[in-house]
Amino acid sequence: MTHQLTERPPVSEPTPVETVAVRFAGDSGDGMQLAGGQFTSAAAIRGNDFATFPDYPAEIRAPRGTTFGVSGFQVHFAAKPIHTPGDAIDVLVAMNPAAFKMNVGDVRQGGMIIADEDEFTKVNLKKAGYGPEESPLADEILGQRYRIITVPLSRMVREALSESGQGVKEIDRCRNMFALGLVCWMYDRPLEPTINWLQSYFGDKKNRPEVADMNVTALKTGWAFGETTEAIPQRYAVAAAELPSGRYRKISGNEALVLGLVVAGKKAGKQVSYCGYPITPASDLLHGLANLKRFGVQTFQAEDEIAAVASAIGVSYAGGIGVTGTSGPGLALKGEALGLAVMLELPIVVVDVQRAGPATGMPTKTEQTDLLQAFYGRSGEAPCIVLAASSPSDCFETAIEAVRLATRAMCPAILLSDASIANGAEPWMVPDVSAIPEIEIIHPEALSDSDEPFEPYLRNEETGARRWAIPGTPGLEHRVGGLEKQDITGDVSYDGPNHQKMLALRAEKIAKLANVIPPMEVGGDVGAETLVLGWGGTAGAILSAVERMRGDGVQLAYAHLRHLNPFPSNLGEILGRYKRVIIPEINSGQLRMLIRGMFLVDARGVNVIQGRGFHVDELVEGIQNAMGDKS
Amino acid sequence: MTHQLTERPPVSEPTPVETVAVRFAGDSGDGMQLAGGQFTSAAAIRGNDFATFPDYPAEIRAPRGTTFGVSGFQVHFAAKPIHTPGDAIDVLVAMNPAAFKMNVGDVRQGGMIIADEDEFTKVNLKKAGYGPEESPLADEILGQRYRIITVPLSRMVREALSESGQGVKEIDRCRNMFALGLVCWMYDRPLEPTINWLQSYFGDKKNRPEVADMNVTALKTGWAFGETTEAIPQRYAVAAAELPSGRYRKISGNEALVLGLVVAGKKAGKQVSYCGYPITPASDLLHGLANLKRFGVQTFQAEDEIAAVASAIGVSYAGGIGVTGTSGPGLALKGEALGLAVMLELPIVVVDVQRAGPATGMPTKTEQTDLLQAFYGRSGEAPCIVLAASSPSDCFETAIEAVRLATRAMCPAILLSDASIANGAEPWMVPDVSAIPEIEIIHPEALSDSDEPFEPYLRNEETGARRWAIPGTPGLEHRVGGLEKQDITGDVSYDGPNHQKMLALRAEKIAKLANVIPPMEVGGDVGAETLVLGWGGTAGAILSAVERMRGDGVQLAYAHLRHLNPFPSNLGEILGRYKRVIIPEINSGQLRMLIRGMFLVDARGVNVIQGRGFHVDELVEGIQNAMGDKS
Amino acid sequence: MRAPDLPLPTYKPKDFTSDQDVRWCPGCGDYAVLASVRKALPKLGRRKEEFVFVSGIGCAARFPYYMETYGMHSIHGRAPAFATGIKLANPDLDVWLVSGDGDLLSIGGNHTMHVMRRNVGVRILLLNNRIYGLTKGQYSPTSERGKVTKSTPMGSIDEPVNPLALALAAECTFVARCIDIDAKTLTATMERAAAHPGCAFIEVYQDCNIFNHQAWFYASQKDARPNNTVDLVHGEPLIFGENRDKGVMIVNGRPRAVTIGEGGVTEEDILVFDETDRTLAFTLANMHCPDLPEPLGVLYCHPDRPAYEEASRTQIQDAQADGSADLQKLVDGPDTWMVGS
Amino acid sequence: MRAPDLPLPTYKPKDFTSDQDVRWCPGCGDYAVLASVRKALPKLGRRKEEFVFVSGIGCAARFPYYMETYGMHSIHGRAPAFATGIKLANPDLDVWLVSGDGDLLSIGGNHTMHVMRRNVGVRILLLNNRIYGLTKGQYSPTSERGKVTKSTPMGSIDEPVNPLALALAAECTFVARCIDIDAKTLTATMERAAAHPGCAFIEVYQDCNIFNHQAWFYASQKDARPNNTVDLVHGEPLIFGENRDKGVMIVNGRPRAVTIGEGGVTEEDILVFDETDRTLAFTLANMHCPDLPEPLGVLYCHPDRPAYEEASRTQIQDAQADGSADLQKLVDGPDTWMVGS
Ligand SMILES: Cc1ncc(C[n+]2csc(CCOP(=O)(O)OP(=O)(O)O)c2C)c(N)n1
Ligand SMILES: Cc1ncc(C[n+]2csc(CCOP(=O)(O)OP(=O)(O)O)c2C)c(N)n1
Ligand code: SF4
Ligand code: SF4
Ligand SMILES: [Mg+2]
Ligand SMILES: [Mg+2]
Repeated sequence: MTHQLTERPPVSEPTPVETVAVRFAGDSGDGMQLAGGQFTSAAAIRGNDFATFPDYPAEIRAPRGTTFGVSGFQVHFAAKPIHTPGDAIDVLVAMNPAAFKMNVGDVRQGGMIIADEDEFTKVNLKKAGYGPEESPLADEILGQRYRIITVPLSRMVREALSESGQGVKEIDRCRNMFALGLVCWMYDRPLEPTINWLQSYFGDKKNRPEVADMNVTALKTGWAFGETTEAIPQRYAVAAAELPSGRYRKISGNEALVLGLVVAGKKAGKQVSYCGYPITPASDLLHGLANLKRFGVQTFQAEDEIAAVASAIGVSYAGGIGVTGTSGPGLALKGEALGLAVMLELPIVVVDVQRAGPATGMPTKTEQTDLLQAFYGRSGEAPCIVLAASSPSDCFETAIEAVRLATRAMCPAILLSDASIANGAEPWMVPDVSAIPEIEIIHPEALSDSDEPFEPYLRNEETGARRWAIPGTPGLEHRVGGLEKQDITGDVSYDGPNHQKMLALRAEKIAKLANVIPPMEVGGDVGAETLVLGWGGTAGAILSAVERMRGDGVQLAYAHLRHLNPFPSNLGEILGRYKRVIIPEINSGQLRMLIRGMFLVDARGVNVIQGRGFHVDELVEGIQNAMGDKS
Repeated sequence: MTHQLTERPPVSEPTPVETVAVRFAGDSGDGMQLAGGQFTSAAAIRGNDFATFPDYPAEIRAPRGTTFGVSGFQVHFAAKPIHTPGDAIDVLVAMNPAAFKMNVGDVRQGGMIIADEDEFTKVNLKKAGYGPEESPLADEILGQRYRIITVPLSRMVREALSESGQGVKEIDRCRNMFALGLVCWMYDRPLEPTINWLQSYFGDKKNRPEVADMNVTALKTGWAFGETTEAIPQRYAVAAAELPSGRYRKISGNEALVLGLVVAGKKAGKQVSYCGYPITPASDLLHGLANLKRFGVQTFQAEDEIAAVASAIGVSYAGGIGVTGTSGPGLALKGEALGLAVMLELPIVVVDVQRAGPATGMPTKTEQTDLLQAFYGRSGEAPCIVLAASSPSDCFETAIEAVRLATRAMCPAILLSDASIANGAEPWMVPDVSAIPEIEIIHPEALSDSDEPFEPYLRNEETGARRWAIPGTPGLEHRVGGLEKQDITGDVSYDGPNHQKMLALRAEKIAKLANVIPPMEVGGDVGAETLVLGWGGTAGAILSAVERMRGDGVQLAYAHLRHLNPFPSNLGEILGRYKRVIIPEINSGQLRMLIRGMFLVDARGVNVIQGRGFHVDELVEGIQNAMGDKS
Repeated sequence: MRAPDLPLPTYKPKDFTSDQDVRWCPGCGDYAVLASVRKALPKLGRRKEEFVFVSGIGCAARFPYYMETYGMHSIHGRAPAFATGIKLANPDLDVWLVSGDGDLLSIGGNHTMHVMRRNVGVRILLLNNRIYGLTKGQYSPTSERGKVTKSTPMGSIDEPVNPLALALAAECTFVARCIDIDAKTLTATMERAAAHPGCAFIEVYQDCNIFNHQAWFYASQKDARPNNTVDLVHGEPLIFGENRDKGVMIVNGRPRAVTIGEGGVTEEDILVFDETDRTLAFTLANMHCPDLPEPLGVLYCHPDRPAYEEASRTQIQDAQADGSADLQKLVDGPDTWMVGS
Repeated sequence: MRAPDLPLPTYKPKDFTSDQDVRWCPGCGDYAVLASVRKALPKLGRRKEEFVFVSGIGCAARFPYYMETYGMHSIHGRAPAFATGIKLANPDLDVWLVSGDGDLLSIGGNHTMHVMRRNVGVRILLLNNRIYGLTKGQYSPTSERGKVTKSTPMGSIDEPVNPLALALAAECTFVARCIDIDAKTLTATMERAAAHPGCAFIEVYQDCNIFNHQAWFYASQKDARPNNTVDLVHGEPLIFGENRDKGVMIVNGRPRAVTIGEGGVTEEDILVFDETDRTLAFTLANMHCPDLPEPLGVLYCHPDRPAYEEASRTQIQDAQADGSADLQKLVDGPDTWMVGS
């Protein structure tokens, strides 16, 4: 099975294809995230639409060669708009047996697997749980099912870098660049962006130009191998996608959240203080914002999630924009303090980047299982604004929206993201920042001693929000606290009817936001009897599935919710129009429960809870089944 | 308005009445809870049915005479079965102007108010917020509406005890006993139980026989005043109620929980370890159990609620019965650890004595607003068993049931009580402890080294529960943790399909409990079109309201849920039988949300959230309205 | 937010008295502390609106309601975190944290420790009554071993925590102890705390009249105090006693109470107090009656460490110094490409 | 539960090795600690099934999976509370708690403090790598001031917490420090910890190969260790240095590093270590390189305070002693009355 390196004439022009999913898979230390990220950039620059799916283990750097240490990065890129990282993989790059084993099942029949044959040693096979003589590269059945291309990858990299003067360890670190070079050749992607990045990162930033050079050599060697090998007879071209015209960048969900929060602060004319405690997959919010102090952003790594939310509330009490971010278990810890924020009627933003639970669960995997926690995870009746971002780039606007709504209603806003949109990336048409509307905030002004006593719980009639008086303002001295408040004065009150009134006022001001959020839009077929309704990070998969089914002649309408509390004002009316409502979720039916309970609609679910986004295939099947169920 | 003490012939035989509600109200330091409690015992001994409602401020002992320092104790007693502490009061004892002011609104038109006229001084009137010349005792309108009896209570107590040799402060502490004596006279209740109690408590326990004597004197003086005064021309008699025959005691909800937990431990053959952190109104569980070490019960006051639940989980891991108790804000703190208990599949019991929220809210007042928190207040999907007690005495059985179900399913059970049943009392027919069924628990037995490796997540087919292997058992060494578990082996697993399977298994074993819990019983009219469905501490009020309405000819069926997760297996079928389902709750519709969402039944709510139980009147009105709504 | 141009009024205690009725039990030590605080604030050279009182939950934690300043009665145990947020958002506010021993040392122990080690410029008054007052009398982390309370009918089996020792270990830069009814020391200590740039911690021995009455009488009452406590004065020897004839010496590294003039002990042998010595402060913090007098006053002061909120502000200012932050550029990111047109 | 009649097998480290693949990074200091623990357990005179390993969350907290004993990998920061519950339910188990600096000192600081002051008989190994490993490199409460990490790109502005000082302030009765790769001291210290009746705390300097490599090299490496650390031996003077010519003296109450033979310093001047002296332990805990050598070994040991779980058990036994507890009577309560019949 070893591969002979021989000269050959350049292969013919690349064959055009519409969409491709490539997955780089190797050890955690093999630099697969880097290779995937660079390949994405190369796709982006050629004008493809794309979506990515990094999938890495919870372990930092598990012992080499083990299956639990495998790290993967999938890039779906296309000559047309796409919305998911792709179901089945067209090309798998497997840097070792463990990577092969853990990923081969996701390769489409007839798909290509590029394997580093040098790594398929007895030792490594054993580590991956194969028998010593059981190399999958020699497996006939697999060989029929897939196009397995074995490449002496490690050897070629070592040879290419034999004169670098570096040790084997350093040299082997460049294997990912060889793989990237080869795949770039296959899909006719330019190397320049990667070369530039290598030089600026290793050369300039890390001051290790020799490492940059080694990587560039490996990259080019990979490309050259493609040119010369006959094992890969074919190149492919993926033309630019027809995206709306404009200036684009690549963005992940966590990056977009960071940018959205910074912009929201500027638009509100306020300092954003992000008070967080590290937790996968939300830690990058803290990291990202900590690097943006030059925009006046403050970050505070608290001792735990409770201190994080409490200090965010303190920030908002003092007149700043308090933001905290976490993942599910951290949100559970914040429940009590969130109840206080509801009572104090202060605006804070709580980002929950959902991950697979319960408990520690599968911390690097995605899930949509915190919706009901966001609604109900507090004592007493403590409604919060709830929003969910639908894609990596959508996190930007959703973050701004969260700040806008929280400050408008003087109420905590919980923004739900999830692991797949947090780490996944897509192209994003960069907005003109100056065109984003300001967030208007009016604080009550100083009073002199002779004025009437200040009434902190007097409300704005339109919004229902109380006044946000900031410490330091003369004459507005007042006390807030978690005991029930007397309407208007904010004094402590144990009066029963007042309590019921305050509960209603706190709920109403959230309900009133429905007047200022956009009505829900419905896409798809006008006369359809079935509505597919989604929320959060499944938007792309749902859209893809619905489009595919419509392409097959099924009449379907679809809609997606960014606003969950309050719902858009027309939701009930829209639901009433359809004979069937189908709600796909990566949980066992949380939005479904809410929709059924509030609107008495017999909504059906499609629920796959496997730590990953929906595959379009399974979603199509699920929607089909759910449609059948009903009739 | 002062009252002349003159001799007069003994009044005629007491007039029989069916039900009476008496409320003792005074300063926090006035001993109203004691007077009320003793009066309850006196009613109990005469065979009345009764229900009590203590209502005290969050402050420990607010400055005398202030409205926020008023403490009240209401006793509803009757010659027939009753189920609530009563709506309107027949007799109010007001020890000072503040008590008068805060309670007069609850007295029924024509009801009696006994006021200590000596306390209606200018100073005290002002403290209570009356004008100096504005004594309500002289208010004509009030005088027409109520029968106001002014009594020189303080003066008479001081006179009666002038030779006790004690100071005024000590003497004034006996005012409550005078009031109690007078009310006992009015309702022909025996003094002996109180005298015995005073002698054993002050005399024996506190070793202050002189205090006991003073109190006895005050008590008798109160009685004698009744005999001699003409202001109260009438005595009343409340005959014994026709309760099922048996031996009865008075019991409050918190007392019953304590007893239930102790008995459950004995029935399971295990040590109960109660790990708690003080919080109103749950602290008495800790106090009560701490006093029962002689029954092998262990108590642990943890540093906070998180440590409390975590140590309870540790207890259960080590083979004990871990129990923790708290109120709403504490439950919020326990969410994360509860998620772990779900993942570890260990049985713990979490008692939540609900209070009015959100946040600190109104901590001594009641509410049913933690139901959805109990269902959803955790990250990921982490279902727990949820039960609710329906009355003070029902707490006993519900506690045993919680231990039984938790150990059967190897799953945390959340037991919801509330402030009104926790502190309220009623008569309880004492069970024969030996007749209570055992709680069967089987632990896997020791293995030798040669045996197969132990599989901690192998399940019992019938229950779906995993095996409870206890540290210390040879050969069963195993590790548990919060990362998703591999089915059967319990190893860490990041496998998607396994995750979905485990989520289902954890939910299913709770669902399976429906096979061993009693089906829901429906009372009321067989052909009724309307079902009134309740849960938790509102049972008595709902029953009273439904009975009153049925007495008025309205056809109604009613049912009450002890089991909320899982619901009784016949709930769906029952709901389907009725045209209307009405759910009264002291929240804005939490059970209603679940019922609507799960069964698509257009349930209507009756929702009064004012920090107290339903008044039967308002419930009747609410049910009537809800019935109208629908038709 | 701060308006330094506004003149500073001459305040009286009543200017700091809110319109809320005080709801503590008659005889509670909290009243005395409240009076002292109202007396101290006018001396601090700050405008009323610059003060924020923050608390957790408990009897002591009702404090903010009674102060005519900004205030937040938060949740149980988390007040240090709320206070940190307030300071981060506006370092110019003068933030006081008042709460109980249960609040700050039981559920809130961790936040207390972290606000100290970060040196957030918050002044903390820990009203230590060695009991849970508001929940009606359970033992607290400072309750003595063997204490019989509602939750420990057979006596507590925990070793009490020593708030001063803990503060010192947590790197607190200002550590002091006062007594509720000693207005003079308390006011003076508060003035020093207010001038301290970082985290200032004052433990106050507070009498809970209802559930733990007289717990501190050995230290607070006129007759007992001189023999059972020692007043700390920087640079002065640790002399105490009704007749000021007793002192504390270090013998074999451990403190010992001695009588001057007995056994050859002279005033020169007495330990001289140095408020900059953290180890010494730890030693003193661990002196307990009846063996040794309990120290009162400022145990430790280290004013040179920058306050957390200032360090945070400085980093932001430094980062902004070159004024190069361009929001559109940030949103654009390092690489963009054009589609269409 | 315990079966003391079962014979004690002769164990080897591999008997304590579970079938789970170890998932730490190559080169992680946790491996060395794991090896030492597996080596120490066979010496403790306990049957395998009596051991329970409990942890929180973090790299270090994976520890229980690798031990062929009972084990619980719990949630972040709460391991001391889980361990307390286990000990309360069954005091005869030998409970070991292994977790990281973030886990036990950041989110879990309060539980750590309370398990110590209660003196619960748990043996705690704090694997201190001065960083958050599992979440990929944020600063931890033990990170040094100015440390640049993912969450502190301009350097940390927190004062690090000193785990030993904190343990001492929290009334911990056994306080020690070891180094990951020094198997000898670690094993010996574990043996002493295992024999200690109350709470035993061992800080372990642990190298995080990926995010904070070499943080402890000044103390752990052959060439550096002799000059930068001092090994504590009860009753022996604090002598250190490659040539064992250096020592620690107390001058004006504060420790100072001196060279024997220089400036008239003789061996007699050197401080003699006394492991029962808590104040001395605090002084030593606060010695930091480069000014002073950092102490290794047992800093403080006070074996006389009863363990919490034993005190709890004793109270229950005492309460049960007269055997008078009648369940039916309890349920009946003080007063009953008959209705009907
Ligand atoms: C989360 C939560 N747990 C428990 C409580 C109940 N609680 C209120 S105050 C308090 C302790 C009060 O003691 P301390 O802090 O010493 O204050 P004191 O009343 O003695 O002044 C407790 C346990 C609560 N309010 N919130
Ligand atoms: C409630 C919660 N918050 C945050 C996290 C994320 N988290 C996991 S481990 C960890 C810190 C790890 O640091 P440390 O305890 O020092 O252990 P190390 O990895 O360095 O061994 C954090 C923040 C979590 N799992 N749970
Ligand atoms: S209970 Fe104690 S601390 Fe609370 S107000 Fe009363 S006297 Fe003060
Ligand atoms: S990240 Fe650091 S602490 Fe964690 S396993 Fe790797 S080397 Fe060890
Ligand atoms: Mg207290
Ligand atoms: Mg660490």
